Amino acid sequence: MNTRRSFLRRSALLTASAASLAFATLAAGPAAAQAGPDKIRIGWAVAKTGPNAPGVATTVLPNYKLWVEEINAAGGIQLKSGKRVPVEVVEYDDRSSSEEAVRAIERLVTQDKVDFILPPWGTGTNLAVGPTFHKHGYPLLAATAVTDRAPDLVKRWPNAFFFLGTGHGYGEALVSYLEQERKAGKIGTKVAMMSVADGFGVDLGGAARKVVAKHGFELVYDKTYPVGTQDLSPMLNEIKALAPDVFIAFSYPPDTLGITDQAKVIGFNPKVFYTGVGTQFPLYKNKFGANVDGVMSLGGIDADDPAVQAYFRRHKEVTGQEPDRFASPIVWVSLQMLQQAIERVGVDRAAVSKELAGGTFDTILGQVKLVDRQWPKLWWVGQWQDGEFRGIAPTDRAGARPAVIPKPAWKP
Amino acid sequence: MNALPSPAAAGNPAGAGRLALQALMVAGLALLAALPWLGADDYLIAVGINILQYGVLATAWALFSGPTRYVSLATVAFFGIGAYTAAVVGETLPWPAVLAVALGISVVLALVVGLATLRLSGVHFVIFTFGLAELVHQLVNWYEVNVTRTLGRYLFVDITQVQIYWQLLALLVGVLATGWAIRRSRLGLALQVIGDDEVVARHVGIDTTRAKLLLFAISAGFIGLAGAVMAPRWTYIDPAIAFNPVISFQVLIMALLGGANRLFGPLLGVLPVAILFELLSGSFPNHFMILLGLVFMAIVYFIPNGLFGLLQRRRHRAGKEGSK
Amino acid sequence: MSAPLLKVAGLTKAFGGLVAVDKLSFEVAPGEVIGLVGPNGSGKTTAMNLISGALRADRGSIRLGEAELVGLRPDRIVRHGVARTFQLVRVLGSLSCADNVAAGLAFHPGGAFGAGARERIHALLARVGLGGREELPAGELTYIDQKRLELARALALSPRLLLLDEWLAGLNPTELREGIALIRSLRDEGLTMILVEHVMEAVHALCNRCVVMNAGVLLADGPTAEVLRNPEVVRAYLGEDVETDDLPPPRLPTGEAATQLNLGAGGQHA
Amino acid sequence: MLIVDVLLAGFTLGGMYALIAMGLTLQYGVARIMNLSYGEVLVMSAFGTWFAVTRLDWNPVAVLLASLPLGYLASWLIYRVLMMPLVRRSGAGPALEVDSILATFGLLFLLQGVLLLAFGGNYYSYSYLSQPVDILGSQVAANRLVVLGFAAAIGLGLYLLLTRSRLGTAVRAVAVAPRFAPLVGIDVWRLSAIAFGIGGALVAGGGTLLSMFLPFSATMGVVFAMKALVVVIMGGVGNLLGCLVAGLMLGFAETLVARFVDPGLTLAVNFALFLLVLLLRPAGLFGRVAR
Repeated sequence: MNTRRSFLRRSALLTASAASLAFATLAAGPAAAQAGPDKIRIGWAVAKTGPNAPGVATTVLPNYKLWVEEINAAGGIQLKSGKRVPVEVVEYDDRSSSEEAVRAIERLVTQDKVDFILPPWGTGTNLAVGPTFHKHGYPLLAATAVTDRAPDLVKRWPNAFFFLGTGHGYGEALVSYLEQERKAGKIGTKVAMMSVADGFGVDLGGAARKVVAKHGFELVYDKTYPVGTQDLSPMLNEIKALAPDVFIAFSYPPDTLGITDQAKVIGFNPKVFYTGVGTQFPLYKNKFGANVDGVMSLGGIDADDPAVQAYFRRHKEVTGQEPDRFASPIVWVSLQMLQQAIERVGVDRAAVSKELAGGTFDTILGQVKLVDRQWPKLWWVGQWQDGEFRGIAPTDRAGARPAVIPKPAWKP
Repeated sequence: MNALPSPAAAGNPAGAGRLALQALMVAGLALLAALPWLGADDYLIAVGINILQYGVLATAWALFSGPTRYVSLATVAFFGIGAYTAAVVGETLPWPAVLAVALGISVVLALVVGLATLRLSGVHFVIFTFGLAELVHQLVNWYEVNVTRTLGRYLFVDITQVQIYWQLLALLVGVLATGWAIRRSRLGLALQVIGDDEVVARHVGIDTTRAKLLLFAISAGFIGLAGAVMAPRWTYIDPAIAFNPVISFQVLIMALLGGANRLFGPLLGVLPVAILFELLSGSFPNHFMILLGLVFMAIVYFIPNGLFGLLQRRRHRAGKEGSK
Repeated sequence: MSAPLLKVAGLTKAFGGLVAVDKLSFEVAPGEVIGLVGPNGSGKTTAMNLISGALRADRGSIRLGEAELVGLRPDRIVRHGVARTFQLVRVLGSLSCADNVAAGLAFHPGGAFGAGARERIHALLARVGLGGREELPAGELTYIDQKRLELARALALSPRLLLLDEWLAGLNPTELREGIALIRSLRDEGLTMILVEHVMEAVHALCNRCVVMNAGVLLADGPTAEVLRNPEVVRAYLGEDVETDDLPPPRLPTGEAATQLNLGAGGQHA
Repeated sequence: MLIVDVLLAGFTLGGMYALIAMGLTLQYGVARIMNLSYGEVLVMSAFGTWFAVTRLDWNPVAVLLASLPLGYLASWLIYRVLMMPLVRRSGAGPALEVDSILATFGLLFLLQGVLLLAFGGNYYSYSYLSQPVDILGSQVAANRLVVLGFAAAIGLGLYLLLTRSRLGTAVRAVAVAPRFAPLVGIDVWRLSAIAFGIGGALVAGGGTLLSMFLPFSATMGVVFAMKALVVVIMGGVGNLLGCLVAGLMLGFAETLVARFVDPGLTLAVNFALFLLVLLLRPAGLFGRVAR
């Protein structure tokens, strides 16, 4: 109790001095004005139900839980004052609806008066809640949004941070990487591409389509399919008949599984076999076992890095499941950054945003410094090798592995 | 809804009650409109938007489906069209023009679809309208992917949350006023007759197709407008967000719960469901679905005729006891 | 005989292989009340459905005055002045008695709606003996009163021709007397009617002429007393049953009517 | 080659659609319950199968033998306990439709909530017989053939049950004329419960079969329920042959369009086909006009 009283007095002093700063950050809630809170309230509204639930359950929620667990196990976030303050969680289900998500964020801000809000899953939802985060001055660490508009959006929303790159980035990087392999004589020029008719597939497919010819490839198949298509075998049969050197599917998790399954069944084994979201999921490896070797996708990780391994281990210990090898580590990095920013500047949201934008952070993926509030150092292409999904491009990045091309044959 | 003054208005004790009710409604409306100035915080406005949105949708839905008993799941087709229209032209046209375009497209679609489908009945119509909404979703999707080559549109317009709230409130007043007027018109009587017995309707000289079509279009127009009004709230709109079939189901459930055959019935369903959703999802984010399911079933088993029916029976009973 | 009000010529309707009405021709003069009689399944109700537009004729013509009715929708035919009741009574059960009549008044050129209709609604209800029941839901009326209400609704259409399909069936002797008196008063006002009727007492009392059908074809057409003595007509009535029309089975109403399983006036189909 | 590809794909997809719709057509056609929680039962069975296969090392075919009777029992209970009060209250009149929509909507939430609690929102999948089988030069996954075979067997068994047994005759009588069935001594409610149960057995079997070749998640039930509803309505309510034909039509339409037109239009074509059929035949392919 004694310590508490002195602490209160100190915080009152700090409050007074902070008040002069506070008027600059009108949007910051009352909690932010206290420099030394007893706890930090963290809120999130993510899809526990509806079509987005699988994405949340794979990539987002386990990381959030792990983060809270680790912080509180250590006694809390250590503020500048040296005091450790635990985090307290308020969570909602956005039911995979943009409208529910917006309202839940309003609720977290105005009713629950949380100090920070962790973002929802997916491009659409992150963009839907963007204006609300912006209005109330909360930093939005969009770690699962892939949008070509990210460079514009950071200008519009000064508290928004984009970690997962643009569709354009992935599409173009993939093709220009493949050009290197073509020039090395490992693959021919025929590319077959299929993409899911959703923001993700359209962005990545569109980017790839634009640059295919420039990099000396020929697009022999280029079709989209609707979300929720249950049988992709007609497309794959047709593609197999075209005998492409490179097969690219910008697909979603259930399709990724279906495509791989069907390719294996009909013995479609191009030199480069690339599938979309879901390839990096633990589920993928569990289902296909050794057959995953050689499959490419977006994302990846330097799995030999001890920090990454430690993260994998902790994730599995605490949540009972392995993280995916694409967005999971990035979500984790964003959380590490948020924690470090709070440790450095406290719970003042404007200061935290500023720190996130300009600071350098020590994460499981090394030193991270955002550029224009976006993270440029992504793994654009990865490949399953020896039971791990490893980054292969950009090839000059530390930890990049040479790709295995051609892909090994499917095993029965 | 009667050609004759209804019994309640004819000077018996309930007539005074109705007058009081009307006064109360006007007062309530004024209060709702002033809410943003009375220090309601953003969350309260957000909840208000949610309730108003479903209020407009459910009331508009019941305009058509209540009297005709054609259960439509096409709500989201029109809602999505409205939202998508706003996303397409929202940054280029002035806002009233955006609303007009959304209204126009919804009404035209409703007329075309209505001509083809209103001869279906019962569950066939239900599933047909569900299929219709999905078809519209798929076609918009295909068009965006293959023609415009971008999926997902960004809508940045300077419309604040409070402005959306007011627009929805105006829309709700509009849809209620329309419903009120229809109920007092020949069209209203025609629909009641159609809902009771379509064969008889034709044999008393009602052009049933025209009546149904007209109402379907009016209902669709309001739903489309609601979609357009809501669109700026989400910044990013893709077909999956605009044409989320959950909206159709939620509207259906709310309207049925409240009582689709009364003008204020759907509203009566919207309030508890929306508030219930809000309370449950806040207090029990992990058991939300289970609790919601249980509450739903409890409603079906214990409040069989909709909340409006329940209230009416209460009043009935009270009236009877009073006269003893 | 003056120019006929209704002129049916060569009217034919088949359901699949069964010809329910076969080249039927007859005329009805203005102010005339004719009985359309015949055994069950002889095509009487089908003929009524054809005239009122519930069914569409395969061939033939139905002229009301100058207007050709074949091919018109029921709501158009109503506007030409044809009203009907249904064999199995069809009141609008969820609406009040007043609204049932209002429905008859509102949708034709000579009709009325709203305040202007009130007096006529009261008058029509009083006329059929339902005065004072304006606000009672029609579904709560007895079967007989529902029939009265249906008649009031048909009269609200201000018809030139009224089709009554077994309107007097199932009444007790007192009710029957009242019913006959009611129809007679309509006749006395000059309303043209076709009665499909099995109650011979009523046919004798109301109709000066009868058209007899059997197995879809016209069997006899002439003064009532004469026609009903016709040996062929007698044989048709007493002889073997003819198969029933291939009409959709009726919706079963509640109450006593549930035992009436003969043909209906067309179900919910278009 | 191409033809065999298309035929195989069309049959497996269409057969799957028909299979998941058959149970629903019984539940809706006979028991008059518009069961919105249908898809949840399907997904529950898929999860049960996943559990038995991956944790208890059962063979999926053995699971199928268990899921059929379990599905029957569970659905029979749902009908007796949950639906019976509604049926009694409405006297099987039009109110039953609204009531059953609302009640099964609640049940949908309840079941999905339980699934989410137990399994979370993740995708689940296991591998079973995903080896290629060569048929006339076309490769098809063995698991799909197994599914197709069982779907055909179950469909045929059901057809025989309905046409060759006393029970089946009674069930059909209830489907065609629920109000007249009591006149010939049929206990409509008991039969409705049985039909609802058989429908449940079919959907549980369908869930097990589906899990053999499709990934699934707790939130996917609605997708299947809606697909099943479309097939049921398109084929004509209560008509098994209609289910089969409508399912195959949709399956083939999807396959043909994917192969020869544009895969992006598969779902659009499916719904367009459905709408077209309803416009031409308002009661579905094999349905009688509502009377």
